Amino acid sequence: MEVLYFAWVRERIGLPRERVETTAPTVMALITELMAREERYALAFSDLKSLRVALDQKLSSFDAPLAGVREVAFFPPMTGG
Amino acid sequence: MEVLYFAWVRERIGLPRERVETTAPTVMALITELMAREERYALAFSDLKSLRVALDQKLSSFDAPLAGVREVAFFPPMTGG
Amino acid sequence: MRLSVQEVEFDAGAELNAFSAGLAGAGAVVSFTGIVRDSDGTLSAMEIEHYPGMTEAAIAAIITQAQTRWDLADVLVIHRYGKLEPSAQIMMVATASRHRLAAFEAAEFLMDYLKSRAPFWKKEIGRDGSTWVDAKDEDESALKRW
Amino acid sequence: MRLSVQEVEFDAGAELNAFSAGLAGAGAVVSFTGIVRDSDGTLSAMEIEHYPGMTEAAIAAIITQAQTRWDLADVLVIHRYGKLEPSAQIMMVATASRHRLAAFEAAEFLMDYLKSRAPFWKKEIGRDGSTWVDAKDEDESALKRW
Repeated sequence: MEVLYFAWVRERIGLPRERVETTAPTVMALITELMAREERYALAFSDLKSLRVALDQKLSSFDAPLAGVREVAFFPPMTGG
Repeated sequence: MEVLYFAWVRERIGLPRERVETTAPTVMALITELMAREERYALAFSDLKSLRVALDQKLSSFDAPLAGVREVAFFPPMTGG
Repeated sequence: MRLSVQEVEFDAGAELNAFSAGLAGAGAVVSFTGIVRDSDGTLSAMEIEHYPGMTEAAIAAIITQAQTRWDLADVLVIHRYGKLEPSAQIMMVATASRHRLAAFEAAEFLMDYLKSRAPFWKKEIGRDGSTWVDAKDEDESALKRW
Repeated sequence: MRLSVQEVEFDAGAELNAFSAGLAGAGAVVSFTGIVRDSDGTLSAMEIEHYPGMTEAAIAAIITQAQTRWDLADVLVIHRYGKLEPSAQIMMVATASRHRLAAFEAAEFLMDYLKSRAPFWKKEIGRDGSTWVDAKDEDESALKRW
């Protein structure tokens, strides 16, 4: 599964994207796995209220299942326009 | 006093403007004088709900006094924009 | 502020660019362009009559009201009169402000007031004669929201 | 419909004219241009990050929503990414409809959704470092009116 990071999430983790091998059933389970890896991940995901997730480029929620998903993206609330 | 007519008021009366000598104290009194003149005036002023008046180029009301006014204009509700 | 009541066509894009070029501190520019619409394919022209002198004063007063109400970096109003073909541009307003809400609201306010409080009268010239456009109740009631 | 997510500058006036030239039956065109605002004179640039692929899909979905809700003759959305100088244009929307209310509402709807639902992130690069622009509560609550 491709995991993408944008804006300050990308900066805190230090990567724009990476390939993650996981059997996490939900977004929340994936976050928990990532947070356990290293301090920089723990920091990036420490405040979930200021995070959004997209599954295969569609906005989704933390309890969404990951079955069949190829691309997960984490980012702060959007500030376009 | 200069009296101006616009849009269908102008068309019904057949003039864009005319000089009127009057001692009418209010717009309403002026309208009554004009209506008494000729059929075309009576027709133009027959439905006051669909008429507006400006005194010296400011929107006003039919009961407004005419003292000191140099220019009176009659026209239908505006349709700009 | 730029206010023009004119017979000749204007270039909305060039006006928008000139308006935007002169701004300082604005984050939002809203423009509105009104176009002669041929609803049912029978319109040959739109004739716009106006009240020279009062027109400019009325529009200037409407602009002043908008400037009092919203923090505007600049305002533009162009309104034509005379004979206009279908698809011709009738008028344009532009507003600039720090934030989008003020720019949108001020542009809508200007449009609502220009519609019912600036001395213009539209006549539709069709193949089978011509008719003065009636003021709509909804245009009068649109003023109540401000 | 025209949708462009691009790094290069655009000419808002030329875009407005091209948009208006292609319309049939529209009486009202509304445009919005967003500009990099240097609030306190310390901004050296605005960096806009985006999510290629998702950005285009998200904007297209927002446009479809607007077209479902209002009777629109046409819609234009241009949004830039990359490094923008103060006073540069960030983005533009335009809407065309028979009546002014629909054109205004649709443009405001597009702006409200682009602000909070299209994957762009703004970073202000100042003389003393850089900061990601925080999403505002008011931007999220602006969506509730639709």
